[in-house]
Amino acid sequence: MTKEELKTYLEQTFPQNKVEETFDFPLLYADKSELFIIAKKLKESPETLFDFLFCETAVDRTPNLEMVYHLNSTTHRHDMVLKVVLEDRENPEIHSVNELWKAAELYENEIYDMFGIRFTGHPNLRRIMLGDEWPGFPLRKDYKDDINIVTL
Amino acid sequence: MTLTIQFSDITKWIHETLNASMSPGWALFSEFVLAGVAMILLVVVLAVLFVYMERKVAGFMQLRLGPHRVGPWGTMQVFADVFKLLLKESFAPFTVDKFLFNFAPILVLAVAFMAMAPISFAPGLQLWDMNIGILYVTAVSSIGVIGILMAGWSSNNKYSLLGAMRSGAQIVSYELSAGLSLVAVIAMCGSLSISDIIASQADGWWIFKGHLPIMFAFVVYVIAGTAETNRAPFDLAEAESELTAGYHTEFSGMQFGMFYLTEYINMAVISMVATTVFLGGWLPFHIYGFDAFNNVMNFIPSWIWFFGKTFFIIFLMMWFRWTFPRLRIDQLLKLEWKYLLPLSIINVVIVAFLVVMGWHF
Amino acid sequence: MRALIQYIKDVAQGFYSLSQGLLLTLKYFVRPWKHIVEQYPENRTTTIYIPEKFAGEVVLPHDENNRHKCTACTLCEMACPNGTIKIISATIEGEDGKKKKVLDKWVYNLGMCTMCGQCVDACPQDAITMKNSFELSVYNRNDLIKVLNKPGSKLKEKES
Amino acid sequence: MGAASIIILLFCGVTFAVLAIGVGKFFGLSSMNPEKGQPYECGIETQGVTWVQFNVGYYLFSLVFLVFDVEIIFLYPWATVLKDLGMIAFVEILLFTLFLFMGLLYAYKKKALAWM
Amino acid sequence: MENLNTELPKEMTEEFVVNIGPQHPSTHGVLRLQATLDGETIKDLLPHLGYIHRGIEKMCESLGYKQFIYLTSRMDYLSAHINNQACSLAIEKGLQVEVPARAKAIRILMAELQRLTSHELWWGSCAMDLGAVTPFFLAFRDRERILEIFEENTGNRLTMNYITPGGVMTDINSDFVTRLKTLLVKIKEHLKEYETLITGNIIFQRRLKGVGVLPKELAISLGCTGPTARASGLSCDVRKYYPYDGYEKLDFKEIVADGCDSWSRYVVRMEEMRQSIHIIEQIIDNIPEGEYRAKLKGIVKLPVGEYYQRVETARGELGVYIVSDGGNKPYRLKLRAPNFSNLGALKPITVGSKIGDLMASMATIDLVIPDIDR
Repeated sequence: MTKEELKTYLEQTFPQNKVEETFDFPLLYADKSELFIIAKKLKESPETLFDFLFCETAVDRTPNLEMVYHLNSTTHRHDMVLKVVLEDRENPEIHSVNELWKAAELYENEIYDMFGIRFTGHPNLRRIMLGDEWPGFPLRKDYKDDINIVTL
Repeated sequence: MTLTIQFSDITKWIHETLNASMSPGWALFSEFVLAGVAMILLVVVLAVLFVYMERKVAGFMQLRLGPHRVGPWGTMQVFADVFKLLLKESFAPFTVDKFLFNFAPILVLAVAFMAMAPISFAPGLQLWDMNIGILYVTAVSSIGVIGILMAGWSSNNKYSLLGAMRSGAQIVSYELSAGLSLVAVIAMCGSLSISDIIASQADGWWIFKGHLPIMFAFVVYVIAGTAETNRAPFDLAEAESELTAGYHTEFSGMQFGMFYLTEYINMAVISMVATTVFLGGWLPFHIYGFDAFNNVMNFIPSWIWFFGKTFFIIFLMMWFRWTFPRLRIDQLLKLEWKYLLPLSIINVVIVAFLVVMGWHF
Repeated sequence: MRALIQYIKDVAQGFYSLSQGLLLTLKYFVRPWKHIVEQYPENRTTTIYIPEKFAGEVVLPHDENNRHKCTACTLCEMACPNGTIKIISATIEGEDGKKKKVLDKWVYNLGMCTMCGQCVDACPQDAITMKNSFELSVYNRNDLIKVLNKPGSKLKEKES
Repeated sequence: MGAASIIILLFCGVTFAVLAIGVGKFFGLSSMNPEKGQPYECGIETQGVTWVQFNVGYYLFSLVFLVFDVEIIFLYPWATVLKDLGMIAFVEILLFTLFLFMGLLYAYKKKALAWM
Repeated sequence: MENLNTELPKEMTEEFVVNIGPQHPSTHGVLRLQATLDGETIKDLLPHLGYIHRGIEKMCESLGYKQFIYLTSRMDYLSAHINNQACSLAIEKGLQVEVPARAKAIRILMAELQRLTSHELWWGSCAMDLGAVTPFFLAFRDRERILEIFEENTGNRLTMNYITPGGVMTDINSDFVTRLKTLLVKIKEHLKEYETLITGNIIFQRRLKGVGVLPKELAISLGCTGPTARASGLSCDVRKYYPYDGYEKLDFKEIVADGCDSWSRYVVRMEEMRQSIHIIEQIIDNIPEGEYRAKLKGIVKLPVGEYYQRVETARGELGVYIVSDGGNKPYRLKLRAPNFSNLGALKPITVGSKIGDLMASMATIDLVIPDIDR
C-alpha cells in the first residue's frame, strides 16, 4: 500500500484513534492501554502484515513522553509509525511488544536505560548501557549532569 | 664422508683426554657435565633459530618483512625477546595452586629435554643408542600433556581450564595415529633402535623407496605431530580468538618463556623423529647410479643433512600454521577418530602384508 | 560402497583445497622483495607520500609580509563542533580614527580537533586551511594548544 | 653414554628451567596489587568457582585413548619381529586389528566419540 | 550404555560462567558476552553493552545540523561515509534541497568504496577469528589502497566527514578516476586469491557451514538487516527498496542466500564485494560535471516535523530519525544502528553450540561495537 492508501486504511480500521502523517510515513496514535492489541492487529491482519519492527524509540516531549514504533512489512513493503503518549512522567509504564517483535527486547532495554520507561512483560529489563547505578535517565530533556556531560 | 671429521672421533678424543688427565670417576662426571651443557646449548640454539625462522616465515607469507630492525636482518630480535622475558615480572594470581603452577613449566621443559636422549644427530653423536629408541621418544613426549594439564588446571582460570581440557583430549588422541604411522616403518625395518632405522635407509630413505603406505604414514605423522605440539591449525589449547591464551593465560615472564621454549623443542623432537624415521636421519641424499652426484652429496657433513631435514619439516609446520584456519574442537577429534586413526590402522595392516609377503626392499 | 566413495572424495577434495591455499602462501613466501612495506622512519625525508589534501592540522597561512587574512569574525569558532578554536580579538584604532576589531590570538587546540573541516568550510575569507603535516605528537599536552597567528602579523586587506 | 643420559637430560631440563625462572624472578620487577592477583577473565571479576565438576566429554576420549594406546604398544614389539615370524604373525595381528577396528566402530556407534 | 551423553544424571556436570570480553581478541572492541558454559557448549549468552557508550544521540541534541554529522562517522567507523550520507540525506529531506548530480555520483562512489573496505576488513578479521592470520594482511593490502584514495580526496582515512548536507565537502581530485580504475583491476585479482586461500579451504567451510543458523522468521522478528538478514533469505536491501542518491538508476543485484548459516553470510558478503565493484564500474566513467555541492545557509534550520531516512551501510540498515522543533538543533535524533539489532541475533543462534562456533557466528554477523553502543 502506498502512504495515502495506508493512511485511509488506518483511518477506517481504527476510527477512534488519531491518524496523522509525518514527512515519510502515516502515523497512528494509540492509547497506552490498547497498544498491544493494536500492534498485534497491525502485525497479523493480512492487509498490513507489519512483521518488521525496524526502529523503536522514545521522544521526550516535555512534559509527556512519547513512544515511537516504526513498523515495516516485509511482504507489502510499506511502513508506518505508531505512537503512544505517556503522560505519567514520574513512573511511565507501558506494555512490552517483545512478544510480537523480538527486536523489541534490546530496543526496550535501551529505552528503559535512557528514558526510564518501564515495560511490563519484558523478559529481561535491565539498564543495558549505563549500568544499574547510573543516576537519572540521560536522554530526558531535564537531565542534568555536570560531571559526565561536557558542554561547549 | 671420508673428508669430514667424524663426530665419533671427537667424542672419543674427549673421552681419552679426560681419562688420561683424571680419575675415571671424575672423567665420567665431566663427560656428563659436558654432555649436559652441550644439550642445553643445542636446545637453546635450535630454539633461537626456530623462533627467528618462524617470524621470518610468518612475515614473508603475510607480505611483511618480519623482524629486521634489531641487528642485521633482525637476527638479534630473539635475544632482545629473551631479555625482555627475563626482565619481566613473573607473577601468579592469588588463587592459583602454587605448587602445580610453579612446577608445570619445569615439568614440560624437562620432559621435552628428555625426549632428546636417543636421537642421533650425526654418526656417533647420540647420547644413548637404546634398543627401544622410537618407543622411548613416543612415550616420553606424551608426558608433556601432564604438564599442560597441570598448568591449565592450577591457574584457576576458566580459559586455562578449557584450554587444558582441550589439549588433554587432543594430544592424547593424536598420539595414536602418530604411533601407528611409526609402526609402519618399524615393521619394514624390524627394529626400534634409532641407529638401526637409519642404517636400514642407507640404500634410500623410506619415503623415497616407493612404498605408498610409508608415504601415507609420513603425511599422517606430520599432521599428528603438528597436533601434538599444539600448533595451528590444531592450536585449540591456546586458541587466541577463543580462549585468549589457553592454558598459559596466567603465566608471565620466564615461566611463560618456558612454555614458549617447550613448544619449539617439542616441534624439534617431532621433526627429528620424522627425519630419522622417514627421511633417513643424517644420511645424505643419493640417487642410485649417479656416483658423481652421490659423492657431492657425501661431501656435505652429515649433521647438516640432519638439521637441514629437520628444518624442512619445521618449515612445513610453519607453513601450515600461517595458511590454515583453526579447526573446531569436535572437528579436530573427528579428524583423528574418523579419518586418521582408521586409515592408519588399515595402513599398518597393508604394511604388515607387504612385509610378510617380502614385497619390500 | 557409495559412502566409501564419498569418503574418499571428501578426503581428496579436502587435500586439494588445502594445497591451493598452501601454494598461495608459498608464492608470497618465495618473493619477499616484492612486498610493499613502508619503512617509516627511514623514508621520512625520501619516499614518504602524504597526499596534498591530508588533514593534519589547521593552519593560518601568512604571506611573505607576515600578513594573514583572518578578520576575527569568529564564524569558525561557531562552526567548530568541539570547541577547538578560540579567537581572541582586540580593538585598535585605525589610521582613519575608526575603532576596528582585529585578531589578537587565534588559539587552536590540536588535541580536541577531529579534522572535520567545518571551520575551513565556514571561513568566508579563506583565511585558514588544512595542512598535510604529520608527526604532530608532543610530550606535554599543553603544547597542543597553539597560537596560529605569528607575532606581529597583520590583516591582509582585500585588493578591491 | 647409556642410561645415565636420561638422568642427565632430566637434570639439564630441570636446572635450565629453574635457572631461567630464577634469573627472571631475580632481575624482574615485582609489584603486586589486589587487582593484579585476580585471574584474567577479560577484565571482569570471575563469577563462581572455576574448579567445577567438568563435562565428561573430554574424559571419554582419555578412556578410549587408554584402550587404544595399550594396543598400539603391543604393536611395537610385534612390528620388530614381523619379518621373522612371517604369516602367522600377520594373521594374528590381522585379527587383532580387526577387533581393534570393531572396538573403534563400537565406540563410534555408541557416540562415545561424538563430541558431547 | 545406549547413549553415554543423555544417560548421565544432570547433576554430574556443573555449568560455569565465563566472560568473553570486554578485553578479548575476538570481540573486536569492548563487547562483553557473559556465557554460561557446560564444558564447551554454550548454555546461555547475555551481552553487556556500554563500554564505549559516548551518548552520541545526546551530544547531537546540542550540536547544529551541520555539526553533528562528524559524530556519526564514529559510530560505525567502517561505514563512515555511509553514516554521513544518511544524516545528510535526512537533513536534505527536511530542507528540500536538490543535490547536484555530480555530488550524487561521488557519494555513491565513496559509499561503495567504503562498503568494499568494510567487507575487506571483515574478511580478514573473520578469517583471523577462525585462526588464520595471513588473510588479515592480505585484506589490509587492498583496504590500504582504498584508504589512500580516501585520504587523497577527502583528507582523512577513517572518519572522513566528507559527505555533507547539500553534496560533498570538496571536489574529487583529477586523477581520481584513473587511480580508482587501476585499483579495481587489482582488487578483482586479489578477490580470486581470497577465494583460493579461504573460501575454498575445507577447514574454513566446515567451520562455517551449518553453524549459527538464523531462520528467516527469526531474522524478521529480530529486526536483522544487511548481509546478516539477506543470508537468511530476507530481501531487505535499502538500495533496492528505498533507493536514494540515484541507486535506482544503477544495475546491481541484491544478494540473497537462503542457507541461513554462517557460510551464507560469508558468501553474501563476498558477492556484495563484487556487486560494489560492479556499481563503481558503472559510474566511474560518467561522473557528471558541475557543482559538487548545493549552497546551504550558514545555520541550517529544519521545519517542524519528523524525518526518517534509511541507508544501507556495510552491515545493514542505518536509520536516522530526526525530530525537529524548528530550531537550529535537532530536538531528538535517534540513530537506528544496524549492529544493535543484529546483536540480538547472537544469542539465539549460538546457544547450544561450541565456543568456536560463537566466534564463527560473531565473525560473520560482523559486529562493530561502537555502533552498538553509540
